[in-house]
Formats: sequence, C-alpha cells, structure tokens
Amino acid sequence: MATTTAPQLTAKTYKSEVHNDWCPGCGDFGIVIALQMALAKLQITPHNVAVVSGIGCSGKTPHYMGTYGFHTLHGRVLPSVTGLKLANHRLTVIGVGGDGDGYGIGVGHFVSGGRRNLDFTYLVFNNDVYALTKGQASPTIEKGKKTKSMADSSIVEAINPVALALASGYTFIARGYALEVKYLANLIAQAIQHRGSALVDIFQTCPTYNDLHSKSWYEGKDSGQPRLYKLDESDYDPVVHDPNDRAEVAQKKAQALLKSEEPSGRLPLGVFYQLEVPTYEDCLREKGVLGHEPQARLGAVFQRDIQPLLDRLA
Amino acid sequence: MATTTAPQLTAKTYKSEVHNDWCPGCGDFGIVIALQMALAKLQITPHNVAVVSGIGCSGKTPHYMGTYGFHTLHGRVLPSVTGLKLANHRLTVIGVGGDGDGYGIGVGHFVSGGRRNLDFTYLVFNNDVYALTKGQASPTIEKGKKTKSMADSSIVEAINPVALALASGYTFIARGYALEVKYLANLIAQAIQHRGSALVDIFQTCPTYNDLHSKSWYEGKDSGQPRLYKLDESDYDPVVHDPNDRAEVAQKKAQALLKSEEPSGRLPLGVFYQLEVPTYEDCLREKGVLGHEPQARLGAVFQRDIQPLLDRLA
Amino acid sequence: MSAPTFSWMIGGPQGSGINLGAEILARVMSRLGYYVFGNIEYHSNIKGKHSYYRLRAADRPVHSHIEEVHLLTALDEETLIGDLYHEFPGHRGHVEQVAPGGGILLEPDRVEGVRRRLDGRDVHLYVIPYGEAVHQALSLAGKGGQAHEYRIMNNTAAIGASAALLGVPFDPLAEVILSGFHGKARRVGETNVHCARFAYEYAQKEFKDLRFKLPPKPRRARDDKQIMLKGTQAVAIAKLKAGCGLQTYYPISPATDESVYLEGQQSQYNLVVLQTEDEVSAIDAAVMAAHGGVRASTSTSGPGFALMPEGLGFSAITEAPGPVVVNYQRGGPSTGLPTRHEQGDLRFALHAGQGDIPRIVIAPGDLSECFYDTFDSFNYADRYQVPVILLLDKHLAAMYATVPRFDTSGLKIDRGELFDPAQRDGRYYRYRFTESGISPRALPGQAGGIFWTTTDEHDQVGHITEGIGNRLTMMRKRMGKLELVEKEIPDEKKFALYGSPQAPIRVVSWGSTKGAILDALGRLDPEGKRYAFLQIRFLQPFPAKQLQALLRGAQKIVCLESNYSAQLAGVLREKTDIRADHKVLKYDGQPFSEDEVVAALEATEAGAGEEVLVSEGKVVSAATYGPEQVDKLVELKEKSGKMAPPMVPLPPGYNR
Amino acid sequence: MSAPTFSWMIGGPQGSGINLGAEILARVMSRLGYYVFGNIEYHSNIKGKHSYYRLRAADRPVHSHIEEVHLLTALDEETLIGDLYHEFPGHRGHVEQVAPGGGILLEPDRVEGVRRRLDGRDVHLYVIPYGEAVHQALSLAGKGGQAHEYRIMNNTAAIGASAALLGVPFDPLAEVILSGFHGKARRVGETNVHCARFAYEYAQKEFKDLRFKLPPKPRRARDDKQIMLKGTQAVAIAKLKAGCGLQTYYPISPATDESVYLEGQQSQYNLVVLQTEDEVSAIDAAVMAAHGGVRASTSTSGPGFALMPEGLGFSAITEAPGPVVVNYQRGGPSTGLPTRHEQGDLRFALHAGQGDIPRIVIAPGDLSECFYDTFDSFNYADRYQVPVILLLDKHLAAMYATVPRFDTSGLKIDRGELFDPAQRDGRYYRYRFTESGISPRALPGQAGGIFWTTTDEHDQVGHITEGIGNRLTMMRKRMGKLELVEKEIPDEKKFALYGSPQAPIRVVSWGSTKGAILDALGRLDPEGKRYAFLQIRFLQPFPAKQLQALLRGAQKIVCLESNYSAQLAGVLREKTDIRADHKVLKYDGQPFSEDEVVAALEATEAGAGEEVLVSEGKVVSAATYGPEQVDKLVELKEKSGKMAPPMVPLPPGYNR
Ligand SMILES: Cc1ncc(C[n+]2csc(CCOP(=O)(O)OP(=O)(O)O)c2C)c(N)n1
Ligand SMILES: Cc1ncc(C[n+]2csc(CCOP(=O)(O)OP(=O)(O)O)c2C)c(N)n1
Ligand code: SF4
Ligand code: SF4
Ligand SMILES: [Mg+2]
Ligand SMILES: [Mg+2]
Repeated sequence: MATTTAPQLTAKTYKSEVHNDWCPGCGDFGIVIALQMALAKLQITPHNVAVVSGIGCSGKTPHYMGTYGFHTLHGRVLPSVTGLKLANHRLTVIGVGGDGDGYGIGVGHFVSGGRRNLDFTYLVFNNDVYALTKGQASPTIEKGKKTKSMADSSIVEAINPVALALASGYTFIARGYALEVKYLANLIAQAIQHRGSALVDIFQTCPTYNDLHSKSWYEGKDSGQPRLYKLDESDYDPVVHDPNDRAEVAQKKAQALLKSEEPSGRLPLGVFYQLEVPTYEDCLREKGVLGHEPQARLGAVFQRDIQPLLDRLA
Repeated sequence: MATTTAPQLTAKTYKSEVHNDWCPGCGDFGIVIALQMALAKLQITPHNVAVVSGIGCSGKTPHYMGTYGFHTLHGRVLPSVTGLKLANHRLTVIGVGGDGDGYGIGVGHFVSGGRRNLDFTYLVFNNDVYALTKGQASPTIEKGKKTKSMADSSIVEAINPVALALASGYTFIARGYALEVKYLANLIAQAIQHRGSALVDIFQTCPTYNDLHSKSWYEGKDSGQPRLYKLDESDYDPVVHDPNDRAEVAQKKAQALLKSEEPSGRLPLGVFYQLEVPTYEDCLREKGVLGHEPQARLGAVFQRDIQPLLDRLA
Repeated sequence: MSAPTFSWMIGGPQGSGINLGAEILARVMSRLGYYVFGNIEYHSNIKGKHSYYRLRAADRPVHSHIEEVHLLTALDEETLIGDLYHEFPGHRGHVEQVAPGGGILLEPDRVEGVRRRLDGRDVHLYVIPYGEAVHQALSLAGKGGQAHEYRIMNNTAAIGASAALLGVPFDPLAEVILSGFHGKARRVGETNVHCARFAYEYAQKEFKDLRFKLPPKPRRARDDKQIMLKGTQAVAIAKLKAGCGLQTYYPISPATDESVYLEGQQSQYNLVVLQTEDEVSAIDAAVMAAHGGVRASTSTSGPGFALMPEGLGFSAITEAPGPVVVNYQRGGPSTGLPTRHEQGDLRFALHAGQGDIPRIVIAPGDLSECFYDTFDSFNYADRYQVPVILLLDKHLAAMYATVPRFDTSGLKIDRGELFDPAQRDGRYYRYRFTESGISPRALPGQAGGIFWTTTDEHDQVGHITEGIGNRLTMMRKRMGKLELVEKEIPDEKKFALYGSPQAPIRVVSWGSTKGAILDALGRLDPEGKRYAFLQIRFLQPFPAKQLQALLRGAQKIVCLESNYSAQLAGVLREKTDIRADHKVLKYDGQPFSEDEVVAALEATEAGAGEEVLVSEGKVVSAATYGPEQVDKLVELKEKSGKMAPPMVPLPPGYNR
Repeated sequence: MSAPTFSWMIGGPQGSGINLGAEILARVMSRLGYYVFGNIEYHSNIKGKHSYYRLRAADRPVHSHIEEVHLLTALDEETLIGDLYHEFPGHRGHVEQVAPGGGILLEPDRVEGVRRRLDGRDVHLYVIPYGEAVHQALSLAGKGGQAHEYRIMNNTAAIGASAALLGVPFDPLAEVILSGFHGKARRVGETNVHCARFAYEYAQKEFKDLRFKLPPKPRRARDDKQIMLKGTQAVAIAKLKAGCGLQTYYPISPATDESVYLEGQQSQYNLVVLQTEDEVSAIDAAVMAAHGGVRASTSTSGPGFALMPEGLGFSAITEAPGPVVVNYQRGGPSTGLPTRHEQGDLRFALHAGQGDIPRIVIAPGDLSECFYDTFDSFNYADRYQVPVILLLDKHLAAMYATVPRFDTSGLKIDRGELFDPAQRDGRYYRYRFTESGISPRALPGQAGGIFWTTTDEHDQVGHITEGIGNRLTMMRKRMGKLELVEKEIPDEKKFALYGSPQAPIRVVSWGSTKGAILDALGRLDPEGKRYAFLQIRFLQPFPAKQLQALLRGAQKIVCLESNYSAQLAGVLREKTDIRADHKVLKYDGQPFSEDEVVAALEATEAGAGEEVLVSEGKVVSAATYGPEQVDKLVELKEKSGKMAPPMVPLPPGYNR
C-alpha cells in the first residue's frame, strides 16, 4: 500500500550511503536504480518501505536502499515478506532476490507465497547463475548451455518464471531488463501499485560469470536482431477484465504462457498477466481477523480479556 | 524401466500381508489396487520395483505393497526417489504421497524434481486435506471452500497440479480418480512406461474429513451430471509429436492448461500432456557419467585409481 | 472398598470417540469436586487402531496416572487382549492391568477370550450390549433400525454404564453430554443422553460388586476456581493474553491442537493464524513479524522443529524480539512415534543452529506453568531480543486435568527497549553497542527509525562487516544477553525445590515428569524428609550456580527423564560439578506413571546400577526386556490362534 | 638474515587473482624443496573487497601461519592502510604486521600513506610500477596499448618481483606459471611469464636490502613424495578412492570447491555429482542412494547443515549405510561470516535432529587426516549403518600445504553386512534383531531381499509399530551401535597424544587447530617435556574413558578451540571428570596462528583467568578489545581524511 506525501522525493532519497561491492558493470546496479526511481515516482515515504532480500549478490540490495532493509536468509524472501506484511500491512514491502534464491532453494515458497495473493512486490534478479557462490548453474540456465563459470553444460530443463508464476497464483506477472532502467522502473511502479502478489522477473547481466546472456546477447549483437521487445508496443492485453469469468482467466493465462515460450527465441518485456481480486489482507479483514490498523500497532491486543475462555473451561 | 518376466504375475503378487489401517471406504484403497494392477499389467518383477512415499495416510502405501518399500519423510518423496534412482537406474521407482506432501511442504521438490526428467512415476493422492493430521486445508482445497474438518473456509488460491507440473517440466501429466480403479491402473501403467518424469494426480476421496469432494460429488449426484469425464473419449491429443518443435510444445502446454481450468467446472481424467525427450539418466549416460550397469552394482568404483590425481598435485 | 484415587480406563479403536467419552466423564467428576487427571494414548492413525484413555480421580490433587485400573471399559476386543493379528503384535491388551477386585465393562462376545486371559484372577466382568443401549436411544428418536450405523454411540453407552458403576449421579452426566451440542445438534445430544441413560440404568440394575468406588466425598467445593484443560489450550490462552499477533504453524501432532484452538479465536482476538507451506516458512514469517512489531509465535513438534535451526539463527543474529517457538516433543528420532511421548529434544533445542546462538529454553512442568511460562516468554523475547523455545511434550499437550484457574492479575506486558524518536541522540543505529548489550529497536514504518538488518555479521548500523573488532563485540553483545537473562529473571521462574532442602536424596528432572514425581514422592515420603525434587525450568541459560548450591551435600542425586541418553543429566554434568548417581530413564513412548517413579526410586535404594530403565510400570533391563516382550507376544499369538483384525471395508462400490 | 621460516603476504581486491599468484609461488617453493603452508582470507564478495593470502615456507614441516610478515606484496591501497572509507571501517591494513627489517612491495602512489602509517619503523618500501611490467609483456604480444584492461596481470608482476626478493630462481617460476595454461591458452601463459620476468628483473636490479630470505637450503629433496593441496581436494580424492557413487550438493562457501572438483572427475570415475535444489534434498537423496546400494555423500557448510537435521534422523532411523556428510564449518551464527573460519558447529553436529540419534562425528585435524578420515567414514557408514558427519572448517578447506603423498596401500573397502540370499534362513527381515545390533542389508533390485523401511518406529520387518517391547529393542539396537563403534574402531583413529604422556600441561583440542598447536609447542617446548597435545578426532562416540585416563594426573588442562562457548570443553566435562583449567578461545573469523597459541599458553602460565581470548596475534580482553578496535578505526578514519573506496563502474551505457 502506498503512503504518499508531498512530491519532493527523488530517486536519490531512496539511496543509502553504503559502499556498494557489486562487480563493475553488474546489472544489479540498474535494478537498484530502477527501484529507487519507481519509489520516487510513487512518492512513497522511505520509512514506509521495507526491502526484504535473500542471500546472494542480489541479497545485498537492501543495504543500498535508504529504506527499512532486511537481508534475510537464502531462499526465504517470501516467508519473510509474508511475516512482515502481516505484522504491518501498511508497509510497502518489496522482496528482492536472485534466481537461485527464488526459483531454486526458495521455489517452494515461491509457489506457496504466490497463492495467498498478499499485497507485495517481488523482484527476481535473474542472471542464470548462483553468482555469490561463483557461478554454478541456476534454475534458469537453459538446458544444454554452459556459462564460463560452469563445469559442464546443464542437463536440466530451465524454469520459465512466467509459467511458474501463472501456476502459482501471482496476480501480476511482468518481466524487465536490468539495463533498461527507465522501463524497468515503470514496471516496478506498476507492480507496487498492483494490489496483490506481483512478480517482476528481471533479466540481469552478470558480466563476471555469465558470458552467455551478456548485454550484447540481449541486444542481439550476434544475430543482428535485438532479442528483447516490449509487449506494450504490441496489442497484447495482459489484463483479465472480468475476474469472475473463469474462461477469461484461463485464456489470459494460456496467452501469457504462449508469450513466455515464444518459439522465435525473442524475449518479450512487460506485463504478461494481471488480475485484480481481493488480497489475502482483504480476506482477513473480511473475516474480521485483521483490522484497519496494522497488527503491529494494535495496542488493544495487550489488553485482551481471556476470562470468557477460562469460563468455558470451568 | 520395466524388467519383465514370464507373465504369471497378478495384482495380488504386489500385495503385502500387512494389516491396512486406512479408514473404511478410503479412496486410497482404490489407488493401491490400481497400482498393483498396473504392475501386473506390465509384468514387472516385484523385486525390481521400489515404492517410495512421504508421510500422511497416503504415506503408508509402501507397507501395503509386496515390493521394496520406502516410507520416507513428509514432503521428501522426490529427493528420495531421485537418490534411489541414481543409485540404481534399473529399478522401477514409484513415488507416492499426499497433496499436502507433494504440493505443500514438498512443492519445492515437486518443481525441481520435475525439471530433471529423471525416469520415475509420481502418484499424488489428492484429497484436498492434510488427512493424517486431522483434516486441515491442503494446497488443493478450493478458495472459499471448507470441509467439515476445517476451522474456516480457505482464503488461498488452490494449486492446479496440471498447470504446476507443466511449469515444472514433467513430461507426462495425467489425472485419475481413485474410485475408477481400472481406468486409473491404465493411467499408472502408461506413466510407468513413459520414459521421464511422470505425474499422475489422483482425485482421492477421504470420507473421514472431506465431505465436499465425496464419491457422490464426483459422480455429480448434486448437479445431476457426472463431474468427471475422460479426455481419451474426446479428440484431445496430449502428445507432442515433434519434441524439437518449440511451437508445438508451447501449444500443447497451453492446451493442457486450458483443459485443466475448464470453466464448465467439469473435471477431465486422462493424459493432459506427454513429451518424449531424453531423460536425466540418458544425459548422464551421454556424458559418460552413468554406465549401463546401475551405480549400485559397479564393483569397479571400488578399484578406483587415484594416482593420476595425486600426480597432478606433486 | 473406596480408593483414595480411582483409576478408570476406556479403550477402543481410533475414531470410536473414546476421547470425547472420557472427557465427558472427567468433567462430570471434576464438577462433582474431584481432582481429575486424564491422559490418552493413541496411534498415528485416523481410524481403527487401538487407543485408550485413562482417568484418575481423587479427593486431593493428582498429576499423573497409575498402572492399575479399577474399571476397564472396552469398546473392542483389542483393548482386552491385544493386537495379535499382526506379524509382530505390539501389545497384549489391558486385561492384566485390572486390579484384583476391579471390573471390566465389555460386550458379550468378548467374555470368553477375556476369561481365558484372566486365568482365574479376581476381576468382575460386566457384560453389556452397548448396541442395545444405542438401539433404545435411537428408537426414541425414531431411528431404531439404524443402530448399526451408530456404532459411534457405543462410547456414550460405555460412559453411561461406567458412571453408574462409579456411583456418579446421572444428572450432571446428562448436563455435560448436552453441553457439547448446540443449536440444531441439540436433538443428537438428547439421543446421546438417552443412550447413556439406558446403559446407566442397565448397569445400576445388573451390576453390583465393583469393589472400588470414587472416594466418598471430594475435598473441594464446586466453586473453588478450578478449571480443566489441556496443555495446548493453556499455551494458546497464554499467547492470547500476552498479545500475540501472529501465530504461524504447519500441521503436526501433537502441536496442531494449539493452533486450531487459536484459529477459533482469530476474529475475536485480532490474532492472525497463518498456516504456512512448511515449518521453515513458519519460523521465518514469525521472525519477520517480530521485527515488524507484533509478538509472534510458532508451534510444532520434532520433525517440524528439525526444519527450524535456520530460523533460530536468523532470529538470533538479527536480534529479533522473538519468536516464541513451542516444541511439543514426541517420540523420535525422525517421524518416530508421532503421537507418543518423549523428552528427546532437549539437546537439540539447546544447540540447534550453526555457530553460537543466544536463545532461551524453558520447559514448563505442568499445565499452570504452561500458561505462565508462555506468557513470560513473550516478555523475554521482547526484552532480550532473542528467540525463546518452550519445550513441551505430548504428555503436557494432551493431558487433561484439573488446575487452579489462571490468575492474570499479576501479568504485565514488557515490550523491552523501543526506539523513541524524541530521545534520539545522533544517528539511530539498530545495533548500537550499549552496556546491557540490548539496543532499542525501531518498528518498520516508524519515522526516523530506518534500519538495516542482515543475517551476515554486521556493524552497529546493520550493514555487513567482517571486521575483527566488530566481530568480537557483536558476538559478546549477542551471547552476553544470556548473562543478563541469568541476572534479571528471578530464580523462582528458573527452578523449584519441592521438599526439604535437607533431604538426602534429590530427584532432578525437567518438564512433564513433574506430575509423576510429585505424586510418587507424596506416596513414598509423605513427610518430605527423605526426598526432595528439584525441577529445572530454565534449560538455557542454565542456572548452574544455584543448582550446584542446591544439590551440594545431597547423599544421592537421581536424574529422571523420558529419553534414551539422559540428556538433562548430561547438561547438569557439563554445567555443574554434579554427577547424577542414577539416571532413571523411560523411552517407550509413554509418560512416567506414579508407580514407575516409585519403582525406580525404590530400585535406586535397593542398589540398582547407574542407569535405571522403567517401562510398563516396573524397572526393567534395557538389554533383555524389549526382546522378551516381542517374543512373548509372538508366542501369545501363536497360542491364541488367529485373531481377526478390525475389518476395513474398501471404498463403496468402486469401479474396477 | 635468513629466517628458519619465511612469511610472505599478498593482498588485493577480490578478483585480482591473489590466490592464483600465491599458489604459483607456493608451488615453486614446494618444488624447490621447502615445506610450505598457505592460507587465504577473503570476504563474501566477488570483486573488490579486500583479500589476502599468507605463505609460510620453511626447511621443516610447518602447519600454520605466523603473525609477522617478512614481505608484504600489495596490489591495492586497502591492503596497506585499511578500509577507512566505511562508516565503520573493518581493518587497518597490514602495514603494521611487517616485521622490522621486512619489506613492502607497492605501487608508487601509495608510498606516502604507508610512510605515514609506518611512522619511522624499519621497513623497506619496494616501489614497483606493476603496470609497467604488464605493459612490457603485452607489448611483446603486440597488445601494449591495452595494459589498463589487463590489471588482472598485476598479480603476476607482483609474484615475479616477490620471487626475486626471496631469491627464488626464475626458471621454476616460469615453469609453474606455464603449467596453468593449456592448448590455445599457452600464448596467454607466455605473456604472463614475460610479465613476471620483467618484474623479476626489475626487482633484482632495483631492490637490495630485504633482511629476510628463505632458509638457505631446504631439508628435503624434490622427489620425497610430498604433494601440495587443499582440504576440499583431500576430501574429494578420498571420496573417489572410497568408491563414492553419488555426491550431492547445493553450492555454499567454503564447501563448494569439493563438489566442483568432483564434478570435474565425474566421467573419469563413474561418479554422479548431483546439484540439488537445496540441502534438504541433498541429504535425502544421499540417504536413499545409500539405501539403494551406492556409497553416498554430501558436502555443505553451516547454513546448509542447518537444513539437514531432518535427513540425519531419516538416515538414522532407517539405518541407512550413510551418507557421509561433510560440514565445512564457517563463521556463524546464521549466514554469519560466509568465508571465514570458525569451529562453532560441534554441539550442533552432535545433537542435530529430534530424539536420540546414532551418528558418528569425526573431526580430522590436518590435510592427511582429511583424506584418511574421509575414506574410513564410508566404511563406518556401511558397517554400522549410520550417518557419518565429518567436521571440517574453512581453515582446512582452504589451507594449501605440503603433505606426504597419501599412502593408499593399506586402504580397504568394507561394505558391512550384506544380505546373502544363499545363506538365508527363514524370512528376510531388514531389521532383524541381532547380537551386534546390525542387520544384514539387501539392495533394492535383489531377488528375495524385498524389505520395507519407514521413518516411523518399526518392527523387524520394517513395518510401523508402536509396541513397547519393540520400541525398547529398536532404540537399543540403533543407539547400541555407538558402543560397537567404540569397541571396534582402534583408538589411534579416535585421538592422538603428541608429546610426553608425563608432560604436566595438556593442551586438548579438535580439528584444524592441530597445525597451530603443533607449531606452537615445537617453539615453546622443543623437547616435548612441558606440554603434550591431545587431539580428539572422534567426537561421537566420544572416547571418554581413554581420554580420562590420558588426562588424569595432568597439572593443568588447556582446551583450545575456535568458538565462543568452548564447545569441546563442555563435551569433555560432560563425558569425563575432566574440567579444563583454561579455555583458549578465538572467534574473530580467523584461524589460530602459531603466535596466538604461544601467547595463550604463556598467558595461562602467567596466571590468566579461566577464559583466554586471543585475536590479532595476542591475548585480549573479551569485554573491551572489540569495542576499542572499533573506536580506534573510526578515529583513524577521522584522522586520515576520506579514503577513496574502490571505484565501481555502473553497467556500461544502460538506458535510463
Ligand atoms: C541454506 C544456504 N545454502 C547455501 C547458501 C550459499 N549461497 C549463498 S548465495 C547463493 C546463491 C546465490 O545465487 P542467486 O540466488 O541466484 O543470487 P545471485 O548471487 O546470483 O544474485 C548460495 C547458494 C546459503 N547462504 N544458504
Ligand atoms: C516436517 C513435518 N511436518 C509436519 C508433519 C506432520 N504431518 C504428518 S502427515 C501430514 C499431512 C499429510 O497430508 P497429505 O500429505 O495430504 O497426506 P494425506 O494424509 O492426506 O494422505 C503432516 C502435516 C511431519 N510428519 N513432518
Ligand atoms: S558476480 Fe555477477 S551478479 Fe554478482 S556482483 Fe558480480 S556481476 Fe553482479
Ligand atoms: S483420514 Fe481420509 S485419507 Fe486418511 S485413511 Fe481416513 S479416509 Fe483415507
Ligand atoms: Mg543468480
Ligand atoms: Mg492429503
């Protein structure tokens, strides 16, 4: 949920002063700047934002942000996001982590975390490698391929994050590119504004370990044609217009799936799928479990009267 | 892999003598009988079969089978199957477990285990509840629904096992019904024969806890029309005919996804998707890592000469 | 003969409602003014396997069960003569436990087998056709023809007949039965009352000579503020009282009941109960909720706790104010004995997680302590910014007993040191070095309080550093909090000595053994001169100095616990100069009975070795007793001829 | 002055190749006949953060580093004066470590800052423009203009100059450099040789007065069967030798290198290396592979091990023959210090998992023991059907040292008791009760061997039972295997006493501290009369009786280990009557140096308290030293003015 103030916040407002230790030229820089731009665009007060990360190069992101920052455990971004959001549903909670973190060790949480449709944004820094442990194959490395850092080529089918997110109930699914910062900032802003679980999978260059998917590869320097293109520049419509129409939901999912597996080998950026349905918080509120105030601020919980419960046991 | 002998094996051959402690009328009985029938149909020698389960009511299955039986940990069917199969790739390895086991705590392994395309069969006993812990919501319980055993209705989107399996790289995806035993036996036999990771999601009645999806519900006693129908009785073609044709693969996936989310509310049984590509074992064999003999029988490994490795360190 | 304590047992297949029935009877007796202690034994199975419920009622407080049974109420054959239909049978039934002069309530067709097993022993057989009672009751409701579908009501009949044999008046029984049915279900309740009444009257008429009766008059009045509940409820209610805002859980026996209870209170009490995808997620979500500003907790059992070391480290290194982790221990290792008792996780709870981790570990010993210790744990979590582990077990979880109504008047919430923007001096550092080691915490969303936190080693700001000076300071900051806990928390929360400090023999134990020990000492040494009982509640930080002082000068020290490796004795020896002279152990999946404690202590006086193993009510030999029992059962089975296993119908009319 | 031991250090940003360079130099010295010991310190970071590599060369075996540096080779400013660009700097660089008379190799623009920090101390500054060497070498390859893109070759220049200052001949250096380049890369290798040569010659010409030199002549000949390797390699090679058929892993520092090494051997050695989705899967797959008939293993570090208690219980209760689990300990808790050293997981390894679990825990102390203990572990796993945990650590993983070539002649494979259909008598029971507690195992796929296994408690067949007699027997069957291990495995595998059994002071330790202790005792007590060192290799089952006997009569017992809570001292106290008089501890993320052991032992003789903390080469106070260092660094930073952090360019030309 976005809390807004007078529009004096710039991307720099969201920057911390810590020395950044990513490698020169790492795509992560682009993502962190895009995130800062997105927050500035939405004018969310920094102290109402929490950035929650896993472990990996990507995991260091919160330290570089001038917001509340939680650098948690490898693979546990979504359990962490879930706990924090349930404690204080007024916070804008942004999960960030690597592809190994999110689609590898954390993939169980990825699936289960999406299904709740809690209102969070999750950015996956997808560089096809386990970078911080020196470049082993990650779940998104294509079968048959080998980066310079891998001992041998992969013999495992890669994760298609869009397809997996569709199957996992995410209600906003998009893909960005780390080096198209403005465009990415826009996607992130949309994801934050979306009410529900939003995934932005981000193609991230890792010049140190991933020599396959380099900037020039994405730009199609080898094939003469840019590999990336933008869905919003076509007539692709990701939005489910009638969330109660099961047929439309299914059709939009199938369409997104097909888009994400385009046989041309070209890679679309943009929003693949979007559905507006009540969030987990909405459902809890409807059941009277969650109030308007965040749990964290409910002084009332400390005045609870348990006498009626004891009476029943007499 | 099926090892065959003279055709004298009947379903009973695959039955153990242990007293069965499932509830009267439990759908699990149907599944275990179907599995025995499938093995008899394929005439696989019992000692070449290993049934590997998780924890739950479903987890007790191996004890009722007259084959090698491993009743492992809650949610760990696929890591267990993977280890056993890599030790001895000649075994017919059949994973069995509950929906909580496979799509809940084990869902990370579900996704990761599918992607390798190891040659195993995985049967999920899908009863929408955590039965052995007394009927809490499982990942397949429909949002908004409540069984008699649940404290309140679910506010989480259900897993669609077919969609999830598609996104996870399973190369054989089918759905059966515990009380249509012969049909189920056939599906299981197909799954075993399929070379690669095969999922059979099985609608399983749990008369003790799940009063929603009862036999009469599946039969459509309430609506006057059977909820279940068979894909193979329509012109639905699940098979990818040219595995190298990425467009066909994508299209067959989209088709399966649409089938699994049919807006009519009717529930198809049968094979949703099938793709023949090299298995994980094939790839290892191609790299020279795996021999023809199973690892477990390679006496040679105990005669390894490490002198060349030491020489390099001198 | 009226015993000062009356012991009743009901046994039957799982799913036959013995727990419901037993708890009805327990509440009736409690309402009549008796002190009641109940506990259940059941399999990891939904329907059909053997379970039994023991009740003990007395005119003084009782905290454990005894071995002998005064009235055994059997709903099936297995309760009587065992599960001889298995390749390796597991038990021989309960007929042999019935005291001379006691009785057995059973159905007609089981008499013969029981007679054979009794072999002339003086036990009365009260033969009653439960089905007849059910039939009569259903007839009144116009459903007489359906009695065979209502076998589940057999247990009501059994309770009715039991009540009559015990001499309990019928009206309170009817009242308690009816209290379980609301609204439309009222009719069903009434049918149950009819059923109970039929059996009650039948028993009054037909059965006469049960030698044991309830004590003549209970010592307490009905209104003396006693309640009856289970451990899971005591913990759940304490969490509500403490202001817990998020409970996470993944279903597991025997912990689930606590979360299910809380689920029922969610909307009344503004508590979110989150069923997670696994226990890894359960603890991590709770850690972050604690950081987020709510009090958070998760409850589990061994297999779930085995997935939480990661989360404990997460909490500890980020100095989260919690969570409170409740581990209901059960029989291990691995899946083990999912519904049975053990205290096997002590060492694991103390050391779970890589590296040196500050944590508080508390083991309440009875239902009252379950309540108060749980309440306090949230204060400790907030105050010391550490995870708190509560070690309960299946016995505490499921025991059902009379306890004094909880007194909430002295309970105060302490949220520890919080960041106050008004008092800020210079930049706010979440991990500022302070004298106490505790840094005031801000809550995300608070202006001026922005902080960073990481599971890597970090500086005062919360940013990663591998600097050596910082490392040494941070390690001490974190671990030093345990010294603070040791200093600040009063001793009476950490341990208790029951009996005379001069007693020559000290029984040392922890957790749920308390009840059986107190009962046993009351019997062995009513004056409290020979034995004293030292109950250790704080396992971490361990009150080593105080315990050492309390145990010094003892003639003999006996450690008693429910595990194989004498884990507490090990901790005691590690942390103090005390070496237990005897280790009394039990690891058969069941809690200690009063008799077992008595037998073990008598054995230590009679020259038993260092290790004293008890099982089935007596001191046994670890090397031989088990195999002998296995052999005996196989023999018994061979002698008895094939026993029919419970019939399990296949799903109705499935299509082959 | 030629020292009996020469200490060299190279420092630079991560990614600048200091490890490559240092290892080249190490091999050169080893080939010349010196005994070499190297170790590296680095951050959890890929590029830019400060790392350094220490080498010690001597004419006798050395097993640890010393604090003083005779020649410091700096590739960047931070190596010299620290990371003063942080809000809270982490270190002050290495200038102060250089011994009087020692030297520093550095680039011209860093001289001023170093001079200031040296403050007149007698240290030679050897100023060398690495870039010039690189430029010259590239020119020869026709790439002179690209020198700025080849900063990575600076390290080659640094090695060349170092070699010259040490008086090492150039040819062997060239040979070792070239040996790292094969096929097409040969050209690159040659360019590197040119670069090294330029720097070598420059140094020979320009630099004269380094007071320290390598010892005049090494004592051993080149062909005396020494090899040079790291702990991860020793373990990997042992696994191959033991016939391991499945290695599972999930990447984690510092364990990954072992699996990566094995990955490189997969096809030569018919070994499957499986990269799993997490560590839960890694251990479970290994457990089942062991059941399936192969020898199986998994390697990890603390955070991964924290996900394995479940799998340990799985292995133990199903009596799987393994797996062998290697835990390379690193700084904890939680993510902690991912690339730093600690021995903080001892207690966790002993107690991971709910309930009482049989397991073997072994801690090798040096590279040879890494090899032999790993080999043996597979025999133990097969023989006793238990999981075996090998506790290594980052220090052992990454140390690079000369050791005697492994002798494989005595190594025998023992697969334990296997089911033999020919000798079958009656039905085959996988868990048949036997005298030893070990039941012959069948392999799935074997005719006649069909068995069941479950993580629930089970009977001899492998089916679930909750019977009490069976439970007692099964618990004893499983746990009793530890007694068998204790009986069967010879003492020399379990512990070792170095020095005289009459020595009044006994230093007791475990794992990788061995090297520093042996070196320190060699210095303090060359005759071996005052000190003896008791190294404990078997932590479970713990050889309590033997140790007790060996320690009895000691005047003083000093436990020494790399963790906060003195975990071994605790185990010793728990299992024996021995109480350590002193606990020497270090938990700053670095291994003990020889000097630190010496300082600590001297302190214990000079009346130090029970706990002796060492860091940065000396005995320090836990309460004050850390905070002082943090303050001093902040002061230093304020005094020095802003230091420029390493520049980090953003991704090239991205589109805003
Ligand atoms: C439980 C656990 N296992 C392993 C690790 C080691 N580890 C640290 S970072 C990392 C991989 C990071 O890869 P990814 O998530 O893709 O992030 P990237 O570094 O590529 O941004 C791993 C495996 C860990 N910290 N915790
Ligand atoms: C790690 C762990 N957590 C929890 C449990 C408790 N548990 C046992 S069975 C079960 C659920 C079973 O549900 P499902 O997998 O759907 O199987 P079903 O009983 O419905 O066949 C759970 C949660 C466990 N054994 N291990
Ligand atoms: S290793 Fe790759 S992902 Fe990590 S900081 Fe360097 S370039 Fe970025
Ligand atoms: S509880 Fe349900 S799933 Fe379990 S045995 Fe009974 S009917 Fe079957
Ligand atoms: Mg990555
Ligand atoms: Mg289920």
